[in-house]
Amino acid sequence: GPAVVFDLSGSFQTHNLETAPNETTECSKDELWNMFELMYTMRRMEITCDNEYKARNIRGFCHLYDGQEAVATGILQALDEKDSYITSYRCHCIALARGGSVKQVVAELFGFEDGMTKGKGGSMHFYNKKHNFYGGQGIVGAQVPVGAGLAFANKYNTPPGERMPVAIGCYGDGAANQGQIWEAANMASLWKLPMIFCIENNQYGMGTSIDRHSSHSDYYKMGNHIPGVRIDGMNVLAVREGMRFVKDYCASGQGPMYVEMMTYRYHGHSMSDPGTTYRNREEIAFTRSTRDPLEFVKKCLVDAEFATPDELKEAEKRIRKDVQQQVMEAKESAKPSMDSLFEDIFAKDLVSRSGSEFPPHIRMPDYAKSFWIDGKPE
Amino acid sequence: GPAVVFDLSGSFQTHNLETAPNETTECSKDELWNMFELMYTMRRMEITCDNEYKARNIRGFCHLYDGQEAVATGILQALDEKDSYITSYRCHCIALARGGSVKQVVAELFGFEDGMTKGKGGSMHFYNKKHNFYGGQGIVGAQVPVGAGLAFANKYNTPPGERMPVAIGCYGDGAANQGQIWEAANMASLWKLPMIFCIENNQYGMGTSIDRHSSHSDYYKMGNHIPGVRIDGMNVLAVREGMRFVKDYCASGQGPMYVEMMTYRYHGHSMSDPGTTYRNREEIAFTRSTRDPLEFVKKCLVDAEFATPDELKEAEKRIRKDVQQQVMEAKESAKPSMDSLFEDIFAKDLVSRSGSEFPPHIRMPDYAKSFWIDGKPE
Amino acid sequence: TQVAVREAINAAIDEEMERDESVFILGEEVAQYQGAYKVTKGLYEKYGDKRVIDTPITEMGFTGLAIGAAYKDLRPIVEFMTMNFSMQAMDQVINSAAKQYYMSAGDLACPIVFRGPNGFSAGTAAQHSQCFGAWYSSVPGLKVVSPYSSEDAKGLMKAAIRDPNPVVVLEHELMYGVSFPMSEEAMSKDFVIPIGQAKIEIAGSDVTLISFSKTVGLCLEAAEALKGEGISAEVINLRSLRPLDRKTIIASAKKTGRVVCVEQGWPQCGICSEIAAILMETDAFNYLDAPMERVTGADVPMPYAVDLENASLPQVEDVLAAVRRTTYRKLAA
Amino acid sequence: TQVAVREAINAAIDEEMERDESVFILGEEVAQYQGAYKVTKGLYEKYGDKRVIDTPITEMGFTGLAIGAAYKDLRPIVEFMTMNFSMQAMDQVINSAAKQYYMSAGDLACPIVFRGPNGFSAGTAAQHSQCFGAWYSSVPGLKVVSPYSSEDAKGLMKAAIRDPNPVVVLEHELMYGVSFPMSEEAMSKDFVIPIGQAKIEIAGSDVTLISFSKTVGLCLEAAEALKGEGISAEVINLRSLRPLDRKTIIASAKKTGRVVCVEQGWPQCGICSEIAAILMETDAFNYLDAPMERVTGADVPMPYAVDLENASLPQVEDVLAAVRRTTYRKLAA
Ligand SMILES: Cc1ncc(C[n+]2csc(CCOP(=O)(O)OP(=O)(O)O)c2C)c(N)n1
Ligand SMILES: Cc1ncc(C[n+]2csc(CCOP(=O)(O)OP(=O)(O)O)c2C)c(N)n1
Ligand SMILES: [Mg+2]
Ligand SMILES: [Mg+2]
Repeated sequence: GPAVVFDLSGSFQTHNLETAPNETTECSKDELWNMFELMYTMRRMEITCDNEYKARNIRGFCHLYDGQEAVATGILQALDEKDSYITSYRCHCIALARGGSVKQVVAELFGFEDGMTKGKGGSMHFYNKKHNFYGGQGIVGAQVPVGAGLAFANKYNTPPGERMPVAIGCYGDGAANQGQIWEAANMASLWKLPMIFCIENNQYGMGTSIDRHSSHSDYYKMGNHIPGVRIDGMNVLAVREGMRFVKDYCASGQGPMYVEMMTYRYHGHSMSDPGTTYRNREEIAFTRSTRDPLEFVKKCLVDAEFATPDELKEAEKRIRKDVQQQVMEAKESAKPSMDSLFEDIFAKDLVSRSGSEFPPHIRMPDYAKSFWIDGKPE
Repeated sequence: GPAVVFDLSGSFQTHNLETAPNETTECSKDELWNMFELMYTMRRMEITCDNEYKARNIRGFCHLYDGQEAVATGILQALDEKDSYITSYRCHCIALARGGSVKQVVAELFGFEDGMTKGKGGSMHFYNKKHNFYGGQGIVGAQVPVGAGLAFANKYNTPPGERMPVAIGCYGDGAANQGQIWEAANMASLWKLPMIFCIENNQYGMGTSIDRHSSHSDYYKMGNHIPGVRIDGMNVLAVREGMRFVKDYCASGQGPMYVEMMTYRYHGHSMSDPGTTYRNREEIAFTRSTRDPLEFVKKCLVDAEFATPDELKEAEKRIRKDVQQQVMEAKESAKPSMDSLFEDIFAKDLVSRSGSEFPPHIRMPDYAKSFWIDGKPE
Repeated sequence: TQVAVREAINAAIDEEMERDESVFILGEEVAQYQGAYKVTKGLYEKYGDKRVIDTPITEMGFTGLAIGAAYKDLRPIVEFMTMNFSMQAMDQVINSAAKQYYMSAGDLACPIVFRGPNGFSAGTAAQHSQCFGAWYSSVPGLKVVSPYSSEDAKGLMKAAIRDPNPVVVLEHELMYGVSFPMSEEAMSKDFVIPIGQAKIEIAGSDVTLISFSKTVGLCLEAAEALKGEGISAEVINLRSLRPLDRKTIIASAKKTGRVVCVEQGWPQCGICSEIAAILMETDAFNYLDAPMERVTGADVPMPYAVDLENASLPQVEDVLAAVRRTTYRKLAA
Repeated sequence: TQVAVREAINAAIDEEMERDESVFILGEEVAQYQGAYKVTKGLYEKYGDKRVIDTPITEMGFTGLAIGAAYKDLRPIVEFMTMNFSMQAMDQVINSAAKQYYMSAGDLACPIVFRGPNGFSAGTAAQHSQCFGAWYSSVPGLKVVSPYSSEDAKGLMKAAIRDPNPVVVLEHELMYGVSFPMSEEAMSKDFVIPIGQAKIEIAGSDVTLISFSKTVGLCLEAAEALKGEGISAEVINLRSLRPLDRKTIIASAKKTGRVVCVEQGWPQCGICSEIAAILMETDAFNYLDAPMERVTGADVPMPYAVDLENASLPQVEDVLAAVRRTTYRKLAA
């Protein structure tokens, strides 16, 4: 079908730039449907995680992404799989979109063998190297220099002058003042790395609002001399269009760019946080009713006559069922074997990726139960 | 005698500021003489250190400050002793000016008991709490958040609304991209700490010139939204006048400020660096002949008719002799006692400052030679 | 009275803040949110934002800042949301705090407390489960304490705050909610536990169990079980990891002749290793009837899945197995 | 041929860079200045600024950046000007590199080398003299090696670069200029020393001296002196601190019955402590004729003055004193 042109005016602010993202964007029916379906799957998956956590099937931390779906979805549409993606602990949905399935994500949270990291990682540790997804990082800020390293490798591996795959490092407003981010930005700028510093500004780092943790709250300007773009992160079309602009800039060797995504987190920070002590319920309700990224994409679909409300209801039902189905499958998965405890300490080989090298001895709490490579104590 | 007005036009650049330092400054004969004498003592002390190092009387690192004398001197004139000072390993001259003597500095470098830190610290570790001098830091960048903590304490201890003593943290152009500096700046700005972030831009971090280690080389703008001033760091009067402005801003509760001092280091980075592989001799010679801070202050003295060339020669001779004399005295000092090895691990008491608390056991390489608080092994 | 460890720590901080204007606390979420684990509950209301301070998530920066404040004789308490994040600030803790008094030959003291939950929790995986007992305890110039019970928690925290030196307090998340009886004495505002002294939780004669933090509880459980087997276990709660109470360790080893050490951290170069070395280099060696056994965390990054996690952590059976091995000869004799 | 340790490391890096395009080196002053200690001499001229990279003085940042590059199968060599500065990057080394393969269940390997001079130098005082052997060696997921001689330096460096895992190489500034004979084999481009294997520098029968890095030299000196006293010392150069070569340690302890460990680092929870624990928990214990002795750095931050510094570091006499204590009984018998 023919693409429709959508208006994006007011969706962008720029810093230190002479050009800017387009204020309109073309989108086809398929494209928009895909975005909607992905976003709705994300939403349902996260809500399911919430329930499963409350049913005590998930342990430890569990950071949900609902409210922010348009950010990852728009980014993923603008980039391709040669571009590297790294983010924080709030990573379920990116794992899903970068080669994972609901089943793999949820099975991981259940601590099962079929989990994306075989029950070893849990909520904060999803990775998919084949799909250029590098996590998943439990330490605030740490993924950003690492992301700059992904960009470094992209540059290293591209013949000079050619367009480079980019790398994006996503982090929160709370993380944004971590010094190592500045250190990475300095190197990225100095060495013209194709690196996108992407701040998902959901207004809070845990219970602290941006005005209380950041002396500079125009995050897209935090790169100082490094150019930046602020994007309406609740509008998936704006995110996609804005990120095309950003990718283009970075891929062509002009250096890194800062991006600030204006977004919102619906849930509390993690499961122990009700999320309602440091912000009031009205604020959450107001955002949900006026800026919800899913409602927005649905409205776009209807306005463009790509879908009828009934078709959308139908699709939602289908997706809900699919998510449910996959969660059921995840529950059928087995617990990881005890032997797996000894695996994956060391890699054996980068090329064949043929599994683990074992250290000669892995001490266990009870010494007698230790692992010895030749089966017996020294 | 009457003060003379000196022209400072062209000595300052500002960032994010509506006001600026005065473009003229008044200075009396006494004041200018004092600055000259301090600076010349610094110069002679550092040159002596160079010689003593070459004579193998000084070990380890030894970072000299010659070329940069106007920076510390001007700062010290603008601040008073209630203001806290912290700097990097390049700290001999500040130790001298903040309550120390040539003898104490040099004796320390000799590793003697009369040294400012009794032979425990060496070149990088001078302190003088009574005079609000806090080092001396061997780790690049680390003194800056610590400096912000000094400012924090000043604010903590001042009744709200009153003028606060300030704190200055000095660091190099090479250190300037350390992430912890940004972290400190964010907090200083958020909490309106009376903190001066002072970059002594001597153009190189070891063998790396600023364009190769910093993507942003206007260091006075590196605070982003934080105001900044660039000052001619070879002109002691400009430093003094500029720092008066900066101090006034910070002390009054408006928050921190960035300062960039344009200066130059004559010696290599430390004693193992000839300092001539990454910059050519012409550059050094040119700076010495056109921008030398001592020549400048001497010229001011003569121009203002505060001194005749002969008087200056006389004074230089006197100071040279005095430095020599103090170095001789330093050489008479004794080596620290072996018992001192066990002292100063723990403080006993903040109030009386009554010496060390001893741990029950201090293991020595030979166990039998260990320290036991009750004199015998357990 | 029964008091949870969380409340004991809270009381210690509260009392010391009340006693001394120079004490303040800073860290992520310590003020308005009352602490990620609610340890600082009520302090913000009571002392306000001058003395209870929410920081940005910048560990290296705020640690350095607190150290600077300590140089000027304020007494900061730095909360790390967990000790894992203190790794970002490691250089400041070691190089600017621990070594400072020595480097300045006694001119600059650094009266500061670094505290937070240490070691494993439940299902938080590899980056959020590290024990820093061994690392911090190896550094001269630091003091390191690690409470087990509520009395420990209160007394050691108060001692840490009053100490004119940098003190690391290694708490345990899973102990915050656990209640212990607290003596009248321990409830008082003057209750301080001297740093550097271990506590003999139970006296015994056949074997010495040594541990710190949560795993002291494991030793107590094991001791109880051993009673049934006719083995009398002495349980030592180290309380301080630096200075280590070598005297108490050695005396107990001499008395029982058999030692089992327990910790949750990785085995290599751990606290248990150090105790082995102490037993080797002192008189205690001559009294050993069997080699020391250690029970430690598995030598792997912490896995997430519950069974793997359990297998990676010392359990009572592991302690019992070690005790049985070490007492085997005697029982057989 | 006589080769200095500095040249041996340089050759190893050069050969591996030649062999594998994915190898590059970054750090402060490694390129144009040729390294603060000239270890990277000639590499910048040969490989250019794509592969020999001067970084800003931002350890946390460039360490993280190198780790990211390693995730994508490049093979970075990170030079820390000294290992002391790796403390600023500690979180990245431990949490992003060491634990990564495990956390990702084998999906993300991290083939990276962290290297630099470790431990004391001459007159560099407390902040520039720390030994990180114990800390790094305690971390599962890391490999840690520490060369003594030129052969060690070359073979271990090449092994480290080829390894698909993060490897920490602890060098020693005062060894860079020391020359050692190098065998034909060691001069070859294929010379690789397997990580995890200790080297018996001298076989002996009366006492085992165990060390790593510079203090292996001390043990060799001591062994020579002991010869004159009729004591035959076996000297073990650990080479790897993780995995530790428990087999070689245990076999030697069984053979000689007497063990003296030597390291420059602080005593508590050190490498010597770990060896004590190994001797305790294995069969070796039954063969000990005397308790293990350790000779370690003094338990103080390193002072500057030369006499104090010397007193803080193991000297030959300290090793000899420990050996004499441990062999006392035998000699007296
Ligand atoms: C170094 C470090 N410090 C503290 C934490 C605890 N922590 C986890 S997430 C978080 C808040 C982060 O907020 P933000 O960056 O805004 O991301 P968001 O959670 O909003 O996505 C904190 C303090 C951590 N994981 N790592
Ligand atoms: C964290 C850390 N990294 C590296 C070093 C080694 N080092 C000491 S000084 C220095 C250069 C600093 O340059 P700059 O900040 O410009 O100060 P300058 O020496 O010019 O005064 C370096 C790399 C260190 N001491 N600490
Ligand atoms: Mg946020
Ligand atoms: Mg410089």
